[in-house]
Amino acid sequence: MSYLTVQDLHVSYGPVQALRGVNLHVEEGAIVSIIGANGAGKTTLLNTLSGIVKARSGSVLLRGKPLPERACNIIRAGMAHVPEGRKIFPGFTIEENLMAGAYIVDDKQLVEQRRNAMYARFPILAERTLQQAGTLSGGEQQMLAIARGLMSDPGLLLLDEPSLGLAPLVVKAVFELIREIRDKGGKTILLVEQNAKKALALCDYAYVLENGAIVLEGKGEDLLSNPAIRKAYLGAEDS
Amino acid sequence: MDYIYSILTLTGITMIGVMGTYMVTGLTGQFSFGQAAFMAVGGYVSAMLTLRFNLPFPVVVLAGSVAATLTGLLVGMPTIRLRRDYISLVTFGFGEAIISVLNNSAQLTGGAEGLVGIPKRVDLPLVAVSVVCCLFLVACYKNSKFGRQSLALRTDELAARSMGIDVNRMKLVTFLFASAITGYAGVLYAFYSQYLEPGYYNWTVSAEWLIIVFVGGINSLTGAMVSAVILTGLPELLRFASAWRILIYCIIVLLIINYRPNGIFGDWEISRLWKRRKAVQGGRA
Amino acid sequence: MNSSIATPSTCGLLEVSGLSKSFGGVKAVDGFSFDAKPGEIVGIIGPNGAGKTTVFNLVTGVYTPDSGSVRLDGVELSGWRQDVIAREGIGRTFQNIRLFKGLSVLENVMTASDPYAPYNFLSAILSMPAKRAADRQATGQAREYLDLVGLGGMEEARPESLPYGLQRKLELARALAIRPKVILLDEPAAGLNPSEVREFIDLVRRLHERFNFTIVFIEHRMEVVMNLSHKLFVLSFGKLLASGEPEVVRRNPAVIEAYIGDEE
Amino acid sequence: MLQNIFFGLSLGAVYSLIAVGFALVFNILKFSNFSHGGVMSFTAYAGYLAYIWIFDGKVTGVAMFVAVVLTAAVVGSLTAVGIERVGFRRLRSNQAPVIYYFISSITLGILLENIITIFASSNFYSYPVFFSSKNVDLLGTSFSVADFVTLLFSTAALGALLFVLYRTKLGLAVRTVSFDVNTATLMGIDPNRVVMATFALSGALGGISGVFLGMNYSLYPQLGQLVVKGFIASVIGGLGSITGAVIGALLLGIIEVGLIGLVGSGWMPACVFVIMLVFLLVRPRGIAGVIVQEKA
Amino acid sequence: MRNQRFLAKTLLVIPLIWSGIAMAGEIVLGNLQDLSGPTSVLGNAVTRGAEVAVEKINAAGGFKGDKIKLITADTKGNVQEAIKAFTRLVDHEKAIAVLGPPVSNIGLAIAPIANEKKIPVVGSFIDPRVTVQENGEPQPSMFLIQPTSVQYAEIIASYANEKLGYKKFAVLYDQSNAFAVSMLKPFKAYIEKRGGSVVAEETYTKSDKDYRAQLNKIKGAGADVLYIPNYTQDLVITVKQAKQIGLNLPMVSGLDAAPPFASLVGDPEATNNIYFANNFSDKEPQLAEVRNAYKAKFNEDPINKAYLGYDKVTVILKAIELGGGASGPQIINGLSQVKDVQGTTGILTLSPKTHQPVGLSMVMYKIDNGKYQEIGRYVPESHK
Repeated sequence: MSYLTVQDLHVSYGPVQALRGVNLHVEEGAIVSIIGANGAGKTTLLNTLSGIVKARSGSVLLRGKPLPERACNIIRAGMAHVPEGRKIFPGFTIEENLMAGAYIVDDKQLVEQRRNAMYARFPILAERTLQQAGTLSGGEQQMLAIARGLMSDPGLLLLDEPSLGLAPLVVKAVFELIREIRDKGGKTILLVEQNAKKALALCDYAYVLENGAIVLEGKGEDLLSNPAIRKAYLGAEDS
Repeated sequence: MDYIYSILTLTGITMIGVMGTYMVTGLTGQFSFGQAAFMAVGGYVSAMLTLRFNLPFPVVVLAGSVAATLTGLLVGMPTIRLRRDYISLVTFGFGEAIISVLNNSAQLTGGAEGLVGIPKRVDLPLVAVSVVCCLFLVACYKNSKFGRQSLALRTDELAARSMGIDVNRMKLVTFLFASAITGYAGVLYAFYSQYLEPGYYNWTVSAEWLIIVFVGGINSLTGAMVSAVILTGLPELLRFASAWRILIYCIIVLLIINYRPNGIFGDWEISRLWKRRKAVQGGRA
Repeated sequence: MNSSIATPSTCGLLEVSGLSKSFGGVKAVDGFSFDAKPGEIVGIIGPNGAGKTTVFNLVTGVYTPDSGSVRLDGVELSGWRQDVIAREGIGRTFQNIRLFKGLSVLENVMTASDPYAPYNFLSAILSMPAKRAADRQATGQAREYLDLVGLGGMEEARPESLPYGLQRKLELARALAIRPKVILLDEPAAGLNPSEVREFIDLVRRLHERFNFTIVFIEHRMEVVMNLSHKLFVLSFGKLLASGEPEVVRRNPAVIEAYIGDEE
Repeated sequence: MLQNIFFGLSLGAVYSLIAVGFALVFNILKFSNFSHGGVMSFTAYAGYLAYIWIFDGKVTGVAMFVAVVLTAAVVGSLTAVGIERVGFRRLRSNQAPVIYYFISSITLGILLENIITIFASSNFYSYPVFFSSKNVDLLGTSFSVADFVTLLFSTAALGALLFVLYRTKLGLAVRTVSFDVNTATLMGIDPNRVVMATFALSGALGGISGVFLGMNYSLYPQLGQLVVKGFIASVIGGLGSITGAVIGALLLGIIEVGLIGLVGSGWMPACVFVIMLVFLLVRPRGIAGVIVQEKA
Repeated sequence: MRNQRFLAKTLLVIPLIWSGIAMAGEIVLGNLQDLSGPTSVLGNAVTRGAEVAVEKINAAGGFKGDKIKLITADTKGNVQEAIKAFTRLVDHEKAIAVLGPPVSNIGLAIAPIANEKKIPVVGSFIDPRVTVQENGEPQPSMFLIQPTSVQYAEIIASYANEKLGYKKFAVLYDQSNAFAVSMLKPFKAYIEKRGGSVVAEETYTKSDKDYRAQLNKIKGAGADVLYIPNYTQDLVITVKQAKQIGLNLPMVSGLDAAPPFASLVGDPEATNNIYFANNFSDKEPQLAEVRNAYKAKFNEDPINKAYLGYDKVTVILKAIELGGGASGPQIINGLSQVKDVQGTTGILTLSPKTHQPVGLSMVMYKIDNGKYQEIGRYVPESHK
């Protein structure tokens, strides 16, 4: 069964059409990536899924059910969103950031358990639980953002450009982490990436977004060798 | 009829005072929380010059406005670059400081007991002419390069800078002009009421002027003037409701802020009617 | 292939070298250099977050560079105030259109010439002949610019009521009106639909032919980049990754990797 | 000297309760909430009415004090929540510029003050004496029990607030929203409820301040205009910062008292203005600005 | 736009409809009071006192058959509002006389208009400038029915100096309060003329709520007594804080120390050894009726301003009788002839030269351990 189904999604910012009829499916347990150039509408798509941006038309079904109306309830339906630019709370400690991620969980023991699990998985965070998050390096902040996203134990994790502004070695670590979250954590992952090759190599299935519309889709490894990808990024070969 | 005259006169003076607030808040987006203090400066300086040196009226009018402008320079120079909340604090503090100085220099100003014996030099015709003249000056200012640059920096300081606009200088110029106009309102008030007291100029008056500007329309001189007339007139109309009238006044203001978020007039100006007609005629020609 | 664009002369008009800026320990721009000759159209491209807009902000004085120099016509501009730099002759547009909402379309363009308007405060408040003449002239010029970009007849409209594509054009007209030597366009085609993009490319060409100024632009729409630029600079992680002719640059493996990412 | 510092501190303690209530709302909605003054006046009278109508004859002394303070805190919360509903909810959904919030808050402040004037002003009122009026001498300074209680209670209230802000989920939500509404929403936090909770907290503090003001200065409708001291303190402290507001308030208290000794009370407001001006020029972000900068 | 125009028109039309037209057989008295501003407590008390008077007269068939109509207008404690309100009362409501406010600033502001319109204002504005011009001529339309600040301050000073024997005075007053300031200068002048001295002079302003620093300075100044001519809410703070810092001076004050002051403080130890002068004596028989009527109507004890409100009505009606008619000039004429009229606050005689009461004594009280003790009427030798 399709875990997440997006049908004919249209979004406008005032007069600007940001998404023009996007359709996509995410199977349970899959890593699906959406790739595309700057400004193609990738972030808008994720923001619409998590309710921050209101769609003009179209439908989004999570496990066959429509998403809650209000943005703040969407995480309760089992979908967590790690936003672009990480958006960790810089004045909070690492611990507090994780607590914010577990805001919807009322069971204190459960929260503690998950927190400990995060520290186990991210030893770098465990070392400085009381450090202000703003003082972390970019890669560490990304780890924290992902850990925060996992604190609500979502079925589906939306990741927006996790590689943004990170050095290649760190990017590699982040992608390994994503795979691990799926393999060991059993999460379904929808990944928005600019780093197309990395994303395609990682994912099971991918969509290419251009000017707010899906122009291409297919299995990750199939797209990896498709020359049209290059076109999507660097323009037409022949013009 | 005297009743109507006195209301019209005082409304006219308020209108001129509000023009100052309009310029600072409506044009440059600063938040003047002590605009009434400039009225105090204008009023007291002109009144004291008259009482002590018996200078002719036109001279003291000029002196009052100039004094208010200089005070504006003193306050504005160091602070105009601060961000909005700080400007409100500084102008607020300035207003309180002026009041304390007036209270504390009783030999000169009469202190809290007030200054009496100011001759009556202002009547409705003079105020009416003043309103028209000031309105002309302010409208011209708004319609000149100064007004355009002020409005530009109000909506977007960064973009304004990138157009080559010297933002701080423009804010200061507008602030000074506003001080001068408000100072003039102070002079008119002094020579109409024949009595001055420091307590009159406290921050609640400045706050009331801000309310007037916002109810009129965030960015409309026309709106500010209409709302000055309505909101100073409204309490008069509500006098029959005595104690309830401020309550009603507040509720009306709240309704406008909530349900007409750009104020009554938004950024509409009466001059647009005229402009449009001209454009239509131009089109035909 | 870009034969319609006037050939640039040889000496540099805008010369930026070794530009660096960090925010809270993160190096946003790291020793970036580029230059543009008079009449040249230069594109700056690079992946998201590479620091392109920061470069513009450094050149126009929004931020002060930590190090490096920005020279216009041989005059060092780094460290100068934003409005002074603008008056020296660098105009710009913004990624998220920043028009003056309180002003009409015409007045938006007029603000560009207002800092130079030859009348003083007194003429302004008394609406003296000097002021009226100057304003009339400024109005005339502004109308010309509006006509040029295709906004003639919309002088009295409010900018926020215009369709998006026209807002972009208005921003362009406003930047033109400061009569810049160099004009910086930050993602000028963002949010435009394909036909608008083609129209926009034509418009820029037309304007360039007429004024022959230098254009530096940031863009991710390759159609625009390839059609307009004489020269490309690729920015990645705040550093210059490659530069040169567009066709050459886009075949550069390092550039492709920066954009599309590396494989295992 | 020591005595004067003590006067300054205890005055600052009164200011700090006001300033913190003020700063809380700024923290979330980024505007100076002048309706806080109205809340203080309103609750001061509400506490008095509670004393007259409910508690009189049932409890006395400290118990009465606690009963009155709690009532006022509850009424303050409700009033502030009501204010948010009437004055700011619509503005928020319209995404109105901050300036409108400010205007709305001033109007609401005037409104509340006026309601009191209509219903309660042809006589003066005052709270009963809650504590022994004996003086306590300590280290060469003398202070009253009421003073001591004020200080103690302010500290306790601020402590409780800090506890709520830094140790509870609600506090976490408040701080999260203050940083970024969208990201907070992604965490499952309902911004509307957080804003309401913030107003409730701020109102509770307003209620407590109201009772203190009423207790120390007797009751009259303009009591709440002391909110301007909170305004000054929180700007000096660094807008929106809770600790900054406390420091700013204590500093303001000490400066005011110090200036009375130095230049005399007549020139004090003018001197406060000059000091404020110089301070803002030297440190435009306020005292807590350092922390804000480090965040960036 | 159409809506707005309609709104504007409606707003302009309303006042015309709302024209107050005096009915035949009706005497309209204006009552200009601060109902919503900083001194609203005083203004409301005057209003209620006046209402009691009017109700009583109307219940007894009116004044010579004419019903009395009291129209109250709010000044918001603001002089500009007061000017508007005053002209409205006179022009619009056709008031033939106006009960003035207990606030001198407003008296000063409306004096020129009242003179011009020849409408008498009977008030309790104690600043002598309200009733006497700088050239020594009386303000033609302004009348005062209680001692001026000079008389008042001298009564207190004389009592403190001559009866109580104090020589060294400290003063603490609200510099932004015209009442307090006007009570200060004549006090100092009187004391210094009699060989006394002011050894400490401290001030505060309206927004200050902590006077301990000032009181502490006074503590070290070696004064015999502290003079505090301030509003009630300030006096409450003063005595509480004086006690806190251990300042044990006797104090003298104006009528703001009258009830409910001591009960507001609620601390007998803090309200000890305080002398003050009030307008009326609770023991005097003429008061009882008014007090009972007031209590019955409003369910609270009248404060002294309420009695003054009552007396303002009494004096105006007396003046109509004396002046021979109910027009402004006739009442003004009558007011100058007011002699030995029994008011609740004393026997009133108004001087035609100053429009101020002559030889009006005040009632001295002492507060001992929170208890009020009436000492008796007092008037200094120099006033007789």
